[in-house]
Amino acid sequence: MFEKILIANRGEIAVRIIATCREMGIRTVAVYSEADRDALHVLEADQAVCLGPAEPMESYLNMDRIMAAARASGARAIHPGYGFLAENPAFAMRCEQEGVVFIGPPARAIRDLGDKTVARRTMIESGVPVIPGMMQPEADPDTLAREADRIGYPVLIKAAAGGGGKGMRVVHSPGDLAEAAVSASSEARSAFGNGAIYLEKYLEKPRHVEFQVLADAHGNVIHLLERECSIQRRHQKIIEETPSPALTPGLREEMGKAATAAAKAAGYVNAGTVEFLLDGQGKFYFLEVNTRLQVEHPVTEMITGIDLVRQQIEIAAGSPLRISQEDIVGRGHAIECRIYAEDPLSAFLPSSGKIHFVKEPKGPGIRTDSGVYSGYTVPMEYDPILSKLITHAQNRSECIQRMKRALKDYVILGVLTPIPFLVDILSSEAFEKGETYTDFIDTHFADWRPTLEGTDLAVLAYVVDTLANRTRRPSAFTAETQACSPWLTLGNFRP
Amino acid sequence: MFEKILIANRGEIAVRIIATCREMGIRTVAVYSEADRDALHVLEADQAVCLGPAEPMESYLNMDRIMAAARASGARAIHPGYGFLAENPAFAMRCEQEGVVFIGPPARAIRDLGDKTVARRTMIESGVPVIPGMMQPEADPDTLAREADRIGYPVLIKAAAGGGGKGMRVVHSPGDLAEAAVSASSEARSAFGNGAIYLEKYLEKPRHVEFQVLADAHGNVIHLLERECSIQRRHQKIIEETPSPALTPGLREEMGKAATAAAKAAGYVNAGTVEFLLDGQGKFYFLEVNTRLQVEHPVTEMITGIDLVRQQIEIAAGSPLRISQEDIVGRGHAIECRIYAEDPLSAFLPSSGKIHFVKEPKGPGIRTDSGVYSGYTVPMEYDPILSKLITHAQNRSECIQRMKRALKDYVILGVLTPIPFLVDILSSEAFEKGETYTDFIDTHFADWRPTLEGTDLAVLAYVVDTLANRTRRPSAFTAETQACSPWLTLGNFRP
Amino acid sequence: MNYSLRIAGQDMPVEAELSEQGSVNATIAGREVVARFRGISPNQIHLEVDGVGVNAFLADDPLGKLVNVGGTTYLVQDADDLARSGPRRRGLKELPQEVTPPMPSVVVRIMVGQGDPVEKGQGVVVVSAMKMETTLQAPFKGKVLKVNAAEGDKVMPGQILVDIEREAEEGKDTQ
Amino acid sequence: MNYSLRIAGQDMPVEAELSEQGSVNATIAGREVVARFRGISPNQIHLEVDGVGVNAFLADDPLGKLVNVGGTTYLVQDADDLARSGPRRRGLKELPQEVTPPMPSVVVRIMVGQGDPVEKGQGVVVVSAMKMETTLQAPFKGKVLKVNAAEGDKVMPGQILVDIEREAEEGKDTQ
Repeated sequence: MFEKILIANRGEIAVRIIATCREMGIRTVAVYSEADRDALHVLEADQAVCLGPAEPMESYLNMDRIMAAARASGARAIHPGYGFLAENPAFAMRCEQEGVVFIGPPARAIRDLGDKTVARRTMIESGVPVIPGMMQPEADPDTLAREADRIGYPVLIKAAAGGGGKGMRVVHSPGDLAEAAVSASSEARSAFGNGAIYLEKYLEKPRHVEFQVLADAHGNVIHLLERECSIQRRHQKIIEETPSPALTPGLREEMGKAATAAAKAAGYVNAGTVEFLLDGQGKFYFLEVNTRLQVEHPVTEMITGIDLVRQQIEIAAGSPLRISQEDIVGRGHAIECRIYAEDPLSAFLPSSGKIHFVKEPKGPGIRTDSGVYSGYTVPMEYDPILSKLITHAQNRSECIQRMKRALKDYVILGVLTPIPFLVDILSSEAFEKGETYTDFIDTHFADWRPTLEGTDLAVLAYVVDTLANRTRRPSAFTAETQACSPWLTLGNFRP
Repeated sequence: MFEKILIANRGEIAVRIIATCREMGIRTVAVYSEADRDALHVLEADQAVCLGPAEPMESYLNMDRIMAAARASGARAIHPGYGFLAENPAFAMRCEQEGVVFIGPPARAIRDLGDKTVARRTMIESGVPVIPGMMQPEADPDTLAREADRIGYPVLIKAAAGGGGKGMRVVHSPGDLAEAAVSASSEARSAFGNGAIYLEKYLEKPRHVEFQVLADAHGNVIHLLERECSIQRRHQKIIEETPSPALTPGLREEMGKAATAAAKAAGYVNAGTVEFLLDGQGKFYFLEVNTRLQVEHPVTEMITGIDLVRQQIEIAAGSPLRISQEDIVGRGHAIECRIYAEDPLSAFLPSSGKIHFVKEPKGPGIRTDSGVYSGYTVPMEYDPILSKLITHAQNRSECIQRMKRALKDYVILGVLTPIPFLVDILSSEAFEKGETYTDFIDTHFADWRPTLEGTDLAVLAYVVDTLANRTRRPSAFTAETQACSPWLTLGNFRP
Repeated sequence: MNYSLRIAGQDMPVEAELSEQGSVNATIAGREVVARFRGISPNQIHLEVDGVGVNAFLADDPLGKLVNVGGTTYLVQDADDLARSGPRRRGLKELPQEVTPPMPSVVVRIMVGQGDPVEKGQGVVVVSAMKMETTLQAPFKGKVLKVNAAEGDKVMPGQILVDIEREAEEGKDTQ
Repeated sequence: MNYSLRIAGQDMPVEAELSEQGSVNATIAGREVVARFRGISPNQIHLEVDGVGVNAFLADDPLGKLVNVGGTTYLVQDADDLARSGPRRRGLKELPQEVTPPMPSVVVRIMVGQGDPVEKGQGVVVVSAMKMETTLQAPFKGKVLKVNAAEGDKVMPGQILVDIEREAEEGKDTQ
């Protein structure tokens, strides 16, 4: 087993990886940018190496500096987390060449699956159903326009290299195609260092259902059941759950077999996720393979009892899987809510700044994977995910109740979060009925406004706090916080 | 379902019950003594009623005041937690008479099982094996001496009404019997309001293995597997785990059947625990039935995925069990460590005072059931349990690793805790091998001393804190804290 | 004490006094409230209103106090202070009158040049923050006087990225 | 700065200075240490010693600073302060010389009366705290002069519950 692992990431996922490493007796090396000097992953690691300035290309995307940090610290393996270099085949290749173990799939599998047109071809050859669309990335606007006509509007622009909604655009009419393509390509280049895009048919009212797979280096491939991740805003998941309310045992088995077949066809090793779109008739289409640990991996951990990061590390160390498909039985129901620093009232615009106070919810079946703490300043340079709140209970209905209770107990003062929005989604009849399609938010919550039931109590607390002359350690307000405080939004909200 | 439940308890168990009530949409009424005005359960409940002075007989043991609080608040059910009135048949009877649902077994079952001599008789009649001992409580010293001679030393003095090590004494020779009996009887009277004691054979090197049972009012009885609770100091459990390292599948089935048979024989309804002693030959003896929720119930919740408090409330509301014995399959391994305010270097003497700072461990598979917070003062009047730390992992070895990591991340400043002691127990070869007998601590840790590896770092932190002139909000030091600070103990410790 | 507090876009007149240790009498927008309270930590107050316990969590922010009650965080501001400190700051939801980023950002693309005519709502600059792109639109029809930023610049809210000369529109906009 | 600190029963001489912002040079009992540090919260300092990160958690206690490192909490005291403030307080582990409870307690039983002879180690009073009984023993052989408590009394550490006149024993105790 590795003595020391470098974690080439930041935030909650780096903290979560450190937790498993510590339990395995593996020492950890954090890397950080100058903006992340006081980030939680830096505080939690055994060692920390500064990579450079805040810009990702100077730090978390800078392979030279990360490899140098690995050499200098003596780490013999690198866990890439998600995002940044996690799905960059050049980085995986470079690790292989420099004798450092990349805790993820082989470079070739990342490259093949990361290029979604290649991935589509592989799946078609293996008999896995795919969505109608282009087989090649394309930059020329005229070619894109012709392909869009062929596929038929609405079409979806997707980044060949990416995931997580970055570089993705739905286009409903030919007139919007050109600018959307430029914008998507630019976003993809900035996020993944690769601006290649392609088109596919945009399905209406589908569900996003994905299967977690584990494959070892000895040819064993299993799946760890599904996750439904249909609740998305800006094409990015915010609520994930397992089991999916839409899957029958038969469909689950069929999709699980397709997922393991997909992993085998791609020569996959380590943890990965096979994403499908599922339509109302129980037909499913291969979407892509995420060749990394997913943001939403905790819901799978909750219902299977398996530590996916530990599995990743053991697989990377060459160990055969010690679990077989028969060992995988889901227990209960799990839901994850992503807690972003963002304003649910203003198109989910990110909200950076200082977190004056955090209080996490507690109790049976509640887990918080967090990268923040009281006094921490959320930098503007990175993905604005603060934490993930996960609940686990005996069945879906109790799990929803538990999540609502936990969300209401989650206090974050200083940046905006979608917590009241999430509470209202979980309280909605549509969610309770499991009517979770990818257009859920547009359909049910496009005009969401908070109910603001607590204004009298908030005002009362304000005056008590003021009259009782309670003093608090003054926060060091930075100019940046002042300049960009997102509270104006809620402050100016008129019901 | 009940609209409002009164919780006739305090501390971590009251907080834990409130969590489930909130998830079920049930409003909660806390009760508290004058010493507990700022206790966490008071802050978490929807309503709170002051019962009276700190002395338990004036507050948490005062039935008149608790019934009055239920009437005044409109609560139609009372959850007694553990300790206090939880196993008092008169209280359960009074609830029945006054039309308030007691969330626990019927008064008759509490009385029969709470009187351990009656319980023994019931078990003998049902063919459940019992330990040799007296069939009647006895106060007369001469009779006790004769019975001790008949059973054979060493003998165990036990309180007829109690549990949790209260009023329990091991007596190795006739000369010590009389004073031990007086002391045990007095302790039992103070803890349970009943000083009756009896003797039984003291088994050497047994394991304490107990089975959780659930019985509804419709005759359905199931068990939720075992817990091994052999690691005890002062006859009180401090580490519990499930599954037991000593049980084979066959033995588990046999003991589980005995447990459900015992519950059926006693006409049991609601959640209860059948305790056994297990010897090295796989022979087990009925010890007692705890007619309440156990302190260590979370480990069962972790491996079965079932919320026991929810089950208790549903059973009390008259619902039939929705789970059958076949649904109960243990998943992974769970361990609980009890975090007491006590000094592991001084015979585990309780340590009251102000908690200046608390930081709980976090991460996958970690749960903390806590009744304290930063700034809270631990009162001297009650059981010194602060919280319970529970970990869950795929197998015992990973669960131990997780617990050690979590314990090291658990910071409590202001009262002493056994955390370093617990870390050393979990790190010991004997524990890792599962050699967990009830004499574990006497055998392996009687002369425990902390390793104190961090003194240089602690001194360094001290000087940095002082030189950097860091200011903290001054704690309000009470005279009581000053007078009884237990830190002298560690301060004067000489390795 | 009398306060005029602003919360969620509403101004609320409040009269309040601490009648005795641990108790407050208040009139909030005409509604009378009696509550007991105690400080639990620097960031937590426990209130008891009509016999029901409520935890409020507070922090000081440059713009006011942040108060979390029942899962929602509110910004509570002293309206008198706001009046004294000049015109109220513009919120993100209001129609912007300037081309300025809503948060600290990096300029990704500039889509207009000096002298270009622009339509109301036309995208003029794309900025990126926290990995998300936002297109800033022209607030009115007009002509680009000057572009004050270049691609790759880090820009802050309030900074005018593009000066646009407003063109008289028919009707109300000319008034 | 020079300190003499007491930790875990040891006195440690410490020389330390903050050489520049965020760095400390120290000599602890002759061992040289260079560390980087930063304050994370009022109760947390992050240290980097020999390239290894360590979190220390601190709180002020009437007796000194409580410092948690690596899962263990230490009481760190300034030995000079202790010397100035008079004789060191007695620890629980030392042989008590008085019949006084180790923590705030309630008297459960008094097992001796005025004039009774007592043997060293003989139980004289039983007190109860946090539901646990503790028997206080006679610290030496002697005679009970006075009993200062009654059953049910709440008593505090330092309070002498039973005065015992010490009887001369053969040998060392008479010196």
